[in-house]
Amino acid sequence: MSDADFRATVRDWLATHLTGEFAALAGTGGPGREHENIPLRTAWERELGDAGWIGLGWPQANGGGGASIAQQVIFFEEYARAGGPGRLSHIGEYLLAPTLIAFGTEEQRRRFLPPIAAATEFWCQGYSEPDAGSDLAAVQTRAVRDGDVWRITGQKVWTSLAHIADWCFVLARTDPQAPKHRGLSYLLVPMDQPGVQVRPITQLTGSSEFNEVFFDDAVTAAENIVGQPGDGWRVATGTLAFERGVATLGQQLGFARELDDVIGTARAGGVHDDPVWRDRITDAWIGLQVLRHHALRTLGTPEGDLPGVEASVAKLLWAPWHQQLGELAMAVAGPAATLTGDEFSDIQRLFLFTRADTIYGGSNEIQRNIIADRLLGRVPRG
Amino acid sequence: MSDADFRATVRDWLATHLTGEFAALAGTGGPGREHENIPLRTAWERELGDAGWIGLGWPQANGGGGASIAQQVIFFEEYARAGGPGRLSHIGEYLLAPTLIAFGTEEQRRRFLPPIAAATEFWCQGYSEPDAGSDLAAVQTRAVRDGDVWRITGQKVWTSLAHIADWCFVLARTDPQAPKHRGLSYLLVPMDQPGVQVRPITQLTGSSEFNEVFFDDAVTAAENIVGQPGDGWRVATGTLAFERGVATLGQQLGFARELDDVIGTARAGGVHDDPVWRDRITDAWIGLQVLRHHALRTLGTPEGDLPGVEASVAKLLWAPWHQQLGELAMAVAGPAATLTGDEFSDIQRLFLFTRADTIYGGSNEIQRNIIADRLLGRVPRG
Amino acid sequence: MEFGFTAEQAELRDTVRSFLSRHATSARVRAAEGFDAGLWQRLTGELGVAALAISEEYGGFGASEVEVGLVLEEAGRVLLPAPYLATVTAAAAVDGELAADLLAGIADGSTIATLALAEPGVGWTPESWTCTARRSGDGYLLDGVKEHVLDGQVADVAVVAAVCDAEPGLYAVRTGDARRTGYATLDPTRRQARLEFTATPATLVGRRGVAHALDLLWAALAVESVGVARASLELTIDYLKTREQFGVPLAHFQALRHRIADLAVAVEAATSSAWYALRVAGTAEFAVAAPVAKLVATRAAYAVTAESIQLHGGIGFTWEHDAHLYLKRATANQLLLGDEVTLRRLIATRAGL
Amino acid sequence: MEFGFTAEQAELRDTVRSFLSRHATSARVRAAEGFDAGLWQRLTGELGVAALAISEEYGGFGASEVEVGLVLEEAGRVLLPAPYLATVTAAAAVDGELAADLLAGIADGSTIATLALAEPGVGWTPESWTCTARRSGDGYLLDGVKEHVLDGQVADVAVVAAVCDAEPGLYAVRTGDARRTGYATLDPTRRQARLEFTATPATLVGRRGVAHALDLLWAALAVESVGVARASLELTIDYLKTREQFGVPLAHFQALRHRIADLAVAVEAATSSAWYALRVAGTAEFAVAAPVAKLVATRAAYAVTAESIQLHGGIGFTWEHDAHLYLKRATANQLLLGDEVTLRRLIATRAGL
Repeated sequence: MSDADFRATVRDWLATHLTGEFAALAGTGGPGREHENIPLRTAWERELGDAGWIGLGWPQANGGGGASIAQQVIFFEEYARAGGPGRLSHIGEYLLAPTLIAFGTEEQRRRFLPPIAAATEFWCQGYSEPDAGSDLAAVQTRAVRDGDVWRITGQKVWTSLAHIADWCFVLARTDPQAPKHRGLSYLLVPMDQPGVQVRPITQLTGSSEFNEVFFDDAVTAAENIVGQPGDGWRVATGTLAFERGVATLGQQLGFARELDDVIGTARAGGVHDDPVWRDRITDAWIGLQVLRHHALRTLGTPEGDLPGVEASVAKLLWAPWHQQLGELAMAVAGPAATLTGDEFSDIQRLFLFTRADTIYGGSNEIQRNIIADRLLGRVPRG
Repeated sequence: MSDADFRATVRDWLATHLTGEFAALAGTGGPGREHENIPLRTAWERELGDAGWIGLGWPQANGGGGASIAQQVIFFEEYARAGGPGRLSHIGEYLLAPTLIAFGTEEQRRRFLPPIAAATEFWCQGYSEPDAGSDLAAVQTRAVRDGDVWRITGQKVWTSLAHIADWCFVLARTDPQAPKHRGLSYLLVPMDQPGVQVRPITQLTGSSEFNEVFFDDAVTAAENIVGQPGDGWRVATGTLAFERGVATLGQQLGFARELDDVIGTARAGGVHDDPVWRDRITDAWIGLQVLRHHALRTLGTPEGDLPGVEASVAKLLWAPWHQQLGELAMAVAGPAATLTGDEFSDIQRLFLFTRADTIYGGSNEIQRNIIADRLLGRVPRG
Repeated sequence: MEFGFTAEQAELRDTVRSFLSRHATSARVRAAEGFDAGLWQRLTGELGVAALAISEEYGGFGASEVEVGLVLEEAGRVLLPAPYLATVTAAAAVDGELAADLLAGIADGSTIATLALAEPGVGWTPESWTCTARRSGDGYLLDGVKEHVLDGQVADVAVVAAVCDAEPGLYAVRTGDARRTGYATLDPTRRQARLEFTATPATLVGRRGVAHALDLLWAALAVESVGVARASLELTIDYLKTREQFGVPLAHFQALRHRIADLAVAVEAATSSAWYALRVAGTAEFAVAAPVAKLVATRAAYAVTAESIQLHGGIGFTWEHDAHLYLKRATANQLLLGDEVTLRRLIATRAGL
Repeated sequence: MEFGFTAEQAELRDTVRSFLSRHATSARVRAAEGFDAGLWQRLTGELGVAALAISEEYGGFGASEVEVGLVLEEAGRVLLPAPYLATVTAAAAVDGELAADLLAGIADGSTIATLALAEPGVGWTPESWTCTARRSGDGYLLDGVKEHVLDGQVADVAVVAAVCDAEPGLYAVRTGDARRTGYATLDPTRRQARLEFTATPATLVGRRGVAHALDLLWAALAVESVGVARASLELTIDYLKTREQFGVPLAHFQALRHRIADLAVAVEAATSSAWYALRVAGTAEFAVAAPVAKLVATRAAYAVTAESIQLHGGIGFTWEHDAHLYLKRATANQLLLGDEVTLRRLIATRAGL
């Protein structure tokens, strides 16, 4: 199928399916609004899954669509253009699935990929911990092998969508004696069991997308480990790298829509006629072009290559840009941005929520450490 | 005398003395131009000394003018307004003299202060070393007591005016066994001896204000030590603090003149009509107001108080501001700033020379270390 | 110019700080929803802080802007949910001989006042304000709408900028006589209100004009923002000293140390500019020093409070931690009363750049 | 869109880098005063780099902008004192069928060319340019003055933007026929000249107009600036690894490590934008991508080279160290061909913001 035909197919499908009850979903569920409207969004994910849109870029051998990068980009573009809601299955689709494809066993792929593609099982990510901050190697959650199962005890934070997830991929320490990077394992843990408790964190926005997850002697079957015991760091770092990639371009379409809103606000407030504000808005627009140029260039790296510092570069490009967009949005809105109705406005939500962009998923500081380690050699921390 | 009368006195004196052969000095000898016109500027210093303007702020008991801070500021303002040339005696007047007044013996004050006030002896500062960078505690120049003299061997850099100086105050290690901060001593060393060699450093401007100074078994009399052996760190840190103070306000008058030139360039090039450039120029102007507000506030600290981190705060305010002024100046001048005549223009010199502002006299990084030590406690470096 | 504090002034600061640290606790600030009446009563009653700069003939202590500034900075430190800034700027903006009753009420703590300057859509551009006053018997009648009135939901009296016979002036109105709409605000520790006047009875209380009132608000907001910045920086420093990562306290990491140093420098500069403005409040320089202080101090407070959340990491993003309260106050202080671009343009004009 | 390099392209880069590292040494670059004729001869002769993108029918290799970009980036790395950027942008700006001789001369290395666009006082604002061409027999006569002509002091042919009968176009002039004034420059590794034309004989070589020529220069300068930034960053990293302070290598200090990381991110972004522009050189997107690349890449190069001096400390401020040569090239690249504010305004217009 030509790219143009593919685009037409996607567009037609969205036009005919994002209708009826689903029409109400348009524009919901994005960053800062991930808690909204879960039941209807779950139904929508099933709709996507039935049509084969989930796992579009996975190899066909793994039950995926085998779509080219260009086609995946087209899907994101059209999805964004149609105002498709924030995704619930993306953690499984973009983080776990590539990990299983790269590091998992054939049995694991057969067990876990189809329910992701069908949106019958959702996933969450169990990396960050309260006392580890952004430092994965400091993970303290422990897992011990007990016959046919792993028993897991510990606490995770920043766990988005944990309250709806069926499974969690957990980084846990299985060998307390080993050096910090060596003693970790990557476990797949079912959420629906007495040993797992999810507690929402009330954020500075007053809403709760992120959760704390408590594992208290939670269990998972012995075979639910990705890679060997002790491989956890390598597998998890690989997964972090997958966070970028095609999904980045989809994210950028969301950014573009936000920037359009900022420009709209500037026009409505008359600020856009002011050359100084226009200069700043243009600089933000240029920053977004750079994000796109960068995503396109790094997408060109060969398949199967597990990038190291490029994920950190990408994060240090988009997170501060997005945060500054939030600040620009408030400035452009002016004093009106200090007033709220019953809830925060989109601009206020953008501003407040982007404070987290530079913290979660590896803070700016951690990303700089990673890049510096590559360029200047590793040194002791502190 | 009222401040107004004092101002009139200064102004009259300058009007009647900065004339004749000295008229040619107006505007010369500033930062980046310290190498210019030494013989005539030496004569001018004598003229200032004869009139009692050097040491204006020293206590009268030490042969100074005992002038109030307000009067000292007035002197600087009028000196700048009259276009007085860059000073040659300021290292003795503002760095050594306050050190001797605070830490020296009565004999030392009697021996060294009068020739500074008369401009018959010039001083230079022997702190920085090639392998110590901005880290005074890493000073490697050694001094050993040998009967009635100290014998000094080592190398100093960033030594401005060394080629005209009669004396150098040198930080040297006198106890290699002691902890790094403890084994230093503060010595007064005559420059005119076989053991002292001065080599100008050619800077990126192509000119040479700064020098390397080589001490090869140089000698000074045993009594030419300020404080006790091992006190050098405390005495030298005290002297660094004196670099700010009233002299800061004088420096700011120079900055104001430079900013005026930038605004003049902007007006001439039409850039000043552009709201975006006007916004930036205004921000630079505001930055200069802040420097002034800050200098006035910190001047209010009691006499005799040896400020610790306030010198670092002041340096981190003025040095980056000045450096950014250099960048703004180039931007405002536009492509014309890429062309030179036989020598660099004032704007190019400002731009190039301000690269050093954030390095010498304690780099930005060192100043941040000092402030962080105060706020967060000392920790091992590196 | 004198920048030091007298022993009495230092004692005042210590008293206020000690009082607020005991009573304006985080829990109480959060519960107050912008106004803690009990706290306000004790501050104005026991401590008499509203009376400080009011002349003795109206029942005040006859102290200066400096004393008020000390309290404002302390108020900023705890995000005081009480109309101190609003009341003292209103008091400073009026002419004593026209507003003796108002000042006496403020001094004895019975009257909460606030300045009502901005108008919907045009913000802090006095030339665009359209509120009018007209004579009626001994007094005046006011028509128009004022927006972003600080603590307008609890103020008894609003001092309103209005034009009468082409002459701008300040008019006191009982807020009970106006139509008042309280807003929820981004910064939950200081509310705002809209006031609408329809032939509302008013008294002329200020002839010095609205520009001076705006200058006063700028300077007060600057000093308050210094307090916000200092408290947020201290909170962050304490956190870095106690929180460990990679097995050592965060305070050991040079990259974080240097950022703290840069923030401390910004706070020092803001302190200098804010207090400079207060010290020249009675001179012609004030017209430039006040907007400079507002710009510099609110920028520093924003930088500190935003970086505070980053340096706190995840915990700084939670509702339960106070970091976001500081960020929200700093953000509001920056957005209210004129953004940076507007202020720079005004400064350039006033300074003849 | 393809962003990778073919094996042949990677080999070309290696060849050029290896050649330049051996021959374009610091000593030789410093001695060249902006033009090393021997180096240029070998680059165009042995390596044939000027012929890369020229079509085979004019004696070139028929390669693409990508190959030229690879060489430009390498040229930037060593601050090549030779008119490569000038010559290849001139070659790319002309229409083959009008300029066959010129292209053949460039391809065989016998002709140095350069674009002459800017005019005194008005810089890179095509609407303000006043240079005119008029028909005379088979050819044209040119009148006007061009400023900031890169490598104009050594170019054989200038490709000049001029207006003929209200129609802007590009005209080739033998620089020997013009009045030429060479300048000393802030960046000693690339000189500029002023060219004055008084009824100077000229040939029409381009109808695509001057905007495209400017876009080409922007994109080329962007890619070259990436090379400047990368080399300067590597120089700095090497220094931090070897230089010790407080008894440990500077590379151990986290504050410096984080700044290196931020610079590396800026260089990566600049690389992406510069190469994106090259990849879309034949499309409508180029009109926006080229000025974006110029802005982003020269900004990154300035940031890196300025910080390089800071991170080198005292030694970076000396004449003998190369750090200042990189700073001067980066500064010139940023100031030439339109400052940030002008570029942003133009980008906003072209992008319809």
